[in-house]
Amino acid sequence: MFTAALFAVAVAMILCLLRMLLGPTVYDRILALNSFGTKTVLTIAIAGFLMGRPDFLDIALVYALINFIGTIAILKFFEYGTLGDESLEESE
Amino acid sequence: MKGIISLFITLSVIWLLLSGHTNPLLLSLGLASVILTVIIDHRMDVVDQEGNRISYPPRLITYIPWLAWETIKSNITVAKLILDPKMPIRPNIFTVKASQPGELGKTIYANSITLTPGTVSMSVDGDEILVHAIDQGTADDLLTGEMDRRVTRISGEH
Amino acid sequence: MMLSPETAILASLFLPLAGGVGVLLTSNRPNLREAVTIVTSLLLLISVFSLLPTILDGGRPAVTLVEMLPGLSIAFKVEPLGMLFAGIASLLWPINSLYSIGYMRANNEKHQTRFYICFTIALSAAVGIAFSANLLTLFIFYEMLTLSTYPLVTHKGTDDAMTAGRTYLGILIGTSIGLLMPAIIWTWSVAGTTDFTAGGILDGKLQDALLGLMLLLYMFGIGKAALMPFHRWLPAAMVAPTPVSALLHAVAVVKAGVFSVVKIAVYIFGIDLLQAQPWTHWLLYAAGFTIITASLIALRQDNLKRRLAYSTISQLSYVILGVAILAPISAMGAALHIAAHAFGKITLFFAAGSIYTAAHKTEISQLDGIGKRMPWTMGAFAIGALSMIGVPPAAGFISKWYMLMGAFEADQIVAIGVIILSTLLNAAYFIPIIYAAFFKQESTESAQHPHGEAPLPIVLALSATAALTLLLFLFPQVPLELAREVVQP
Amino acid sequence: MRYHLVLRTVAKILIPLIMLFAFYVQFHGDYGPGGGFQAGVIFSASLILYGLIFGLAALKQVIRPWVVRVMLASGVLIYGGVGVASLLLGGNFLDYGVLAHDPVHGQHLGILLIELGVGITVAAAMITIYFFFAGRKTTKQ
Amino acid sequence: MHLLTDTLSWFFLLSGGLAVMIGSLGLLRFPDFYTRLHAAGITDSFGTAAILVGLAFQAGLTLVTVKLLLITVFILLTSPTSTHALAKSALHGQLKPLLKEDGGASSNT
Amino acid sequence: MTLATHYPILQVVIPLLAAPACVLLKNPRACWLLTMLVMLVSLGIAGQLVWQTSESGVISYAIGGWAAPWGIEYRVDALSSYVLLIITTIGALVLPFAARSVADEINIKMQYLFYAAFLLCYTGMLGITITGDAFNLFVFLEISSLSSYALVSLGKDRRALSAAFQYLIMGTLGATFYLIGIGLLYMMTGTLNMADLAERLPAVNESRTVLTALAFLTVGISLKLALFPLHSWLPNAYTYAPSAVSALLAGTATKVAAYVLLRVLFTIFGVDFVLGTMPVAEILIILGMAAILIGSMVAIFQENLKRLLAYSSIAQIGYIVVGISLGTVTGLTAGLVHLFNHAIIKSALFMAIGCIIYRLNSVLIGDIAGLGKRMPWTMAAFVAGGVSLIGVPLTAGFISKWYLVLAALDKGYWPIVVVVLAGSLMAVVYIWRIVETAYFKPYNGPASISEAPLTMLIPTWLLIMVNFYVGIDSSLTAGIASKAAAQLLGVSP
Amino acid sequence: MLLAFLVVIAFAVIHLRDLVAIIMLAGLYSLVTAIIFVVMDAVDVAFTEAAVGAGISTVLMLATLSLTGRLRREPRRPRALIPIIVVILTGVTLIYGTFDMPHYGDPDAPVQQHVAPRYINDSPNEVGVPNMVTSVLASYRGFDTLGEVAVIFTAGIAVMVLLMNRRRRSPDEDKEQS
Amino acid sequence: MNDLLGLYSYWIVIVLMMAGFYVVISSSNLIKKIAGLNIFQTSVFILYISMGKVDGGTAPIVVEGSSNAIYSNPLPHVLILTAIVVGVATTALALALVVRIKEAYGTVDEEAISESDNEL
Repeated sequence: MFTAALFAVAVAMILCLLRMLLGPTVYDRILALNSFGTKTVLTIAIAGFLMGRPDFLDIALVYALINFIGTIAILKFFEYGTLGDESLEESE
Repeated sequence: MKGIISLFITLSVIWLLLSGHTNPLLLSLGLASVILTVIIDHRMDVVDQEGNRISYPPRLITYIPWLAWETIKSNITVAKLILDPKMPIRPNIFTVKASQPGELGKTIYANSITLTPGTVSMSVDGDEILVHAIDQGTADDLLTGEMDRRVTRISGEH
Repeated sequence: MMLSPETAILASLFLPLAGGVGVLLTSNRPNLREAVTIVTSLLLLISVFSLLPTILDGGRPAVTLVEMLPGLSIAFKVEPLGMLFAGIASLLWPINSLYSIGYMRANNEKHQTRFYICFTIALSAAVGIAFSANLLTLFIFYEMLTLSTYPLVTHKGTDDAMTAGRTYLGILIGTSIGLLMPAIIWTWSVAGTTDFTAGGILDGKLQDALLGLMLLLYMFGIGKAALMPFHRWLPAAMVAPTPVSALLHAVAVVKAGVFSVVKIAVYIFGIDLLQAQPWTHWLLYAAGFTIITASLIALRQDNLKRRLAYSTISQLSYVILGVAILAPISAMGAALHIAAHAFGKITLFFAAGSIYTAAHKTEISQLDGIGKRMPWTMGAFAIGALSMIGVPPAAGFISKWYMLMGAFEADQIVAIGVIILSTLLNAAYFIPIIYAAFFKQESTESAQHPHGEAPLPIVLALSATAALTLLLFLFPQVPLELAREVVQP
Repeated sequence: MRYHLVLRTVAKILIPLIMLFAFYVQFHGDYGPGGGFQAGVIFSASLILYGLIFGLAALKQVIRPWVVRVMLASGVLIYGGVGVASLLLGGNFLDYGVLAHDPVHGQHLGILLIELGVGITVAAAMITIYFFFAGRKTTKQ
Repeated sequence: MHLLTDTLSWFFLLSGGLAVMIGSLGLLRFPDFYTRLHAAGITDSFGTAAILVGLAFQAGLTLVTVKLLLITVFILLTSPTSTHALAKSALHGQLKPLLKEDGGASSNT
Repeated sequence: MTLATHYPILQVVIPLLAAPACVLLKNPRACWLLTMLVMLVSLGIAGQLVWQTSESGVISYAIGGWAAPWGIEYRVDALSSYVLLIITTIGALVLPFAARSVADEINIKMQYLFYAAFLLCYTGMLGITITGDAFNLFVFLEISSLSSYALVSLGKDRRALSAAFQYLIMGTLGATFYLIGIGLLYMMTGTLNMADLAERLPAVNESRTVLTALAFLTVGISLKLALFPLHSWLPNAYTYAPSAVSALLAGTATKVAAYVLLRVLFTIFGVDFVLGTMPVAEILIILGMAAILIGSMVAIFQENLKRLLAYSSIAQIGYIVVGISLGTVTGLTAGLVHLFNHAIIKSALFMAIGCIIYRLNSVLIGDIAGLGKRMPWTMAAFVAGGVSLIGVPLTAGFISKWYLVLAALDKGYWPIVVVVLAGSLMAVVYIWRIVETAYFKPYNGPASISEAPLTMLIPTWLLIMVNFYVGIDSSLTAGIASKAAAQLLGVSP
Repeated sequence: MLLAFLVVIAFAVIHLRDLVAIIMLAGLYSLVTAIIFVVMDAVDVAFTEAAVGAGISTVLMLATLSLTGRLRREPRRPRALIPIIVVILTGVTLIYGTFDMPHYGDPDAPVQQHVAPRYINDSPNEVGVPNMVTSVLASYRGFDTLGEVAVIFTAGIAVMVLLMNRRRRSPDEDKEQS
Repeated sequence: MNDLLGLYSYWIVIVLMMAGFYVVISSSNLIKKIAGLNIFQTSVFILYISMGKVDGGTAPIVVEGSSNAIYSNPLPHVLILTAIVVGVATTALALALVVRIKEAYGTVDEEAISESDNEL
């Protein structure tokens, strides 16, 4: 059962990876990356159960979190070209 | 002050749930952690002049199941679109009105729109939310305004 | 004498250096500075000669300064040959100092302080070479001599001087590190010591070709001996002020070279070993070749100092030849020739400098009739030249005589031929100068620039050396005694 | 990104949670995966998130650069201090066994303390790095 | 009881897996960025929640469940936010959406 | 438990903890004082360790109280105490020098960071030297590397940045190779402790994995060592770094890498294996000889003094490697003696150059014309160092070359002798160029140039004095070195 | 399977020109690596790799990119030959080295037989911490960890050194000195 | 054959390592180089971790209750934790350097940098 779910997620990951590689725009890539991250969370959660050690969920949680921050960072980079203060950028 | 207390309580509960250890050492460390977090959060509030958002509109309980159901429904709709070899999508963009008074409400509304596949909120501008819909059908569901009403109801006067 | 031999050794080494410091301290007051130089040179003379009686009595005082590695030390040991060399150098230094003062002042040379300091260091190095007890010490002072004379060579600071300085340094350092150093290391690894030992240390350690190779390394490694093809530095060094050429490139430096050659041949290889090994006989031919070739080149030089330089090259090879003949008596001749050539050649250089100072002439073709204006100078020049050729009553005769005797004794036809031929060549390049100076008419151009004799210090100095040349012929006992001690310990 | 309403609101909810989670990871490294290093990273991540959304200047008001600097140094000092303390108490360097009467208890205490040191330094280092990267102006192409 | 939770867990896991797969397929198939957002939404919303809930049923009432729910909440909170931010950013970045007038099947952007 | 038993750990921990203290202090002067104090204490401890090892042999210190293969062990033997002495000596002498030069070259606001990084770099090198654990070595290697990248980048010229980056890439690759090598060894033996590794390796000596590990370790360390042809990072890094950094790095960084090479080749693998099974030694000898020739050759043509010295360093590293790879006690002694001597010489030379920079703000050969008059002491120090680099007797350089040549002759490798002498000859050329310019060319710089301040001159001259001292009386260095060499090879001294 | 993912990503990195894509792929690489770590029982490592490789590194790279611009110049000449030779040489050496390695997961490998059993069997009693990684990290090899902290500290200092000054100062940086 | 099967995962890891290595030494863009370095190092980490794995083992965190669980070797994990930290420290430093290089040279391309260095 876990295996089946794992398999499904894995297939999904391949598809995501493809989208990631294909692009064509950066936003597509970011989307794929974000989606991939979510699937990674799932994979780890399921893998933990599969291996009988469900207490690894902390990792999954960290993933979810990092994934979010990473995406925000990338977006901020694209929208403003800086990760610091936008105002700094504008004042120049 | 009220915000701080509610944050404190929330965090303490979450700590206990996460930790699962009840020896004095970890409990006291937990208390310290919670207090530190609250302090830092409070500093942030002072800096950005926004209150913290942890609060409990009581009617959230009724909203979530409804939202879940809506999500499942639209999931199926979009899944059909994906699996349809012809892919009969008709993407369009429109605005809906967000009648919630507070920012939290608008956020919940915007996220709810996004959470239900088929519609994605693209921008929140004052009272208006710009929405991208994949299909006329999903757009129409949103345009009925039911979601808006429900969110307004739960978010109250915050 | 009140000095103990050991103290005298150290004193001889450090006196010049102390004098150098003194010169540095008095650099602002030329008179005082030069007085310091003179006093130092005299003190050195005393301390070196205080060793002479001990040596003649058969004493061999020794001092070990430091031991860097087990069996590898800086040590000194005075033996007759070293005594001879040190004696010559220290004897000529006061005279040269006198000369320098006259020369440098008259020509308004710059950097005089540096000049005198380097001189003191060079002298110290020369004494160090003379007294060294092992190859390493020899090497160190050898290098010290090279480095300390470099500033003297490039004294003028012109581009020409710098280029010449590079040639000078390049050949001397190159040969010493590239050839001499490996030879020393090789010796050490073969014999386990580098001490100069009577009878040599290599006997039974190396055979045939390897021994020949070792000798090759040594002989060419000592670039200061100016064995062809490593002779170019000597003419190059002639850009230096004349006192430098005189004391260093007629006496200290080049003699350090041939002295080392003799010392290595005698104390590292041992005459007997060299005699027994056919592989080492090439040296004779190399020396002979150098003598003849250098003489031929000297013939074609118009610049006086350059001619003298090539003459020096050729004369140096006499010493090597004397060793290479491999007869004890010729080795004695070689040792004696170190002294004879020193006195003779320094006289010649003094004369050249004197001419330059007084008449600003450097070319031989300009010297017509100069003997009338500068009788003392040219008289001394004539004595020096006779000594070079080997004509009595000059000292060169005795040394050549001994060499010739040795050559006959050893049946070295080649050597005999070389000596005779070169004597003719020597005559061929010196006699015309003397002839022109005394018997030719002054050119009109020169006549328009009348000049007299050089300044008094110069004249005094060159007269003294000329006199020494003659004296050495008349009283050769002391050097002969020392030379005999070398070959018959 | 201040005017980005949704982001701002959600971030305000998330930041305390992330921070608390960081503390949880810090103190539960004994029982599950995690420890000082991961906690430090997560903690700094929460602050970086704040910086991303509310701007660097705001973040620097929340947590002053000198505080970060002191944290950066004090983490190492705490760690080293534990080592020196154990040395002074008669053990070898970093021998936590001597920190308490019972060696196992001492080990526990020692690990807790050094993990704290690790966490503080890592968090401070990450924030420092973010400060300096984000605080630099863009160059013109 | 055991059977019931197992069955429920089965159901959620499988449907979640299915949703994730379909969503990713959509991610690949849809013609332009904005439409792909919707496809990703399937994965993020239903797929994730379903799988995590399915796992929660397996775990029973333990700390694990709490953590699972925490993750679920977290993802449900963050993923629409990032999607929204993405869309906004893309709009800001002058990426023109493909609208129905353009017809669906042509290649993107 | 007296304090003396803790010397090994204190040696590393004191500077390590001083670094954050510097960050807290922030005042440049206070930082300098603290750093100076630490350096002196370190020097004292290193001296103590040398003494202790000579008294009682190998000192082992179990950190955390965990016995060796399980915990991390600090292990001080003759070799490591010798290298510790080198590092601490250089450190203690570079720092007084640094005070002025740093104040001159580095923004006052960053000086406390400079001292912290300096201390970390120093700590890293001490840690590498003292540790008995292969992985711990990697950690400290990175500490010293990272801080030295930062230190190099502090140079004024913008090329300092690209130099630091190049250094970083090469250094990290080297460290990663080292990591791979250690990983493979760990895989085959299950341990990371060097002594334990040495014990367990013979059992799996035949395996291809171990051979690969040897190859990777050697390449990785060679990168750090800047052994030809992996030297490309070194000239730039040394050239553009601030003078105090150049002096420290030139004196110590490559020396420590050489030490690591020794440890890996002789302690971990053992001389029989390294010399017997694979042509590692042969390859290293050839590379070392190439380094000597090419490094010296390139140095001749440099116009920038620091660059010239950097290339000379490459050549000198060649000498060290050749000595080490001979695998005999004499050869190893030669390598070790040169380790010390070159450290002293190069630091002194770079400090002399630091003096020149301080006054002249230039390091081009053309600009030092006639400087011998203006800055007599500085230039005299430079010449003295240069003479030692050539290997003139009575200087330290001579002793090491002498040993090296002897070792080569012992084995009958006469080409080495030729190369060594050729290298010396080329050294003459490049040193002479400087001497000639400084002393025999007219001065044409600004009129205000005078001698460097005493705080910079005295440390420089102290090093020069040490240089002459060990050149005249080599019993100290050669004594320890030969003991260390014998210990390393497992021969009774 | 997962490794295959990595191979694809790695080669994509070689091929791509867009720096942003490269950075994102590098992040992805870390993500997948972390999954592999979980599968290989290295949860702590996975935790760290997730936080660092996918999180911090990516953010840092983006920050750099935001300061340097994402345009990547086309290399004029692919100077590929020497690198390829070097890489192949290294790779072949490594593969040569694998032939005598213990198999993946082999419980009899030396790694499992020496040193490690002590950690596994005794650390719960000796150190009293259930997570063996923590007890090894903090106690048995605590000194490594001190070194690790020092490395991070160094990195912090190095970044400060590098990015502190040298440019026109903004008011913001002034405040920071307080 | 069985032998080879037991090793194939190592080979893939080696291929990965070499891919990263290739990026480092062949790319002229500094940022890409750093990315390559990350990949290279990460692959080395995988190599390490894979040696600690035991068939049928579980993560080295004591499972309460069961005393006969097989645990994987915790030591490589510890080592790699340290190595990861070192890696990220290196990356941060390298990136800071790149920023400065960009400011000083106006480019992050290695060839362009060496070109403008040579002009001086």
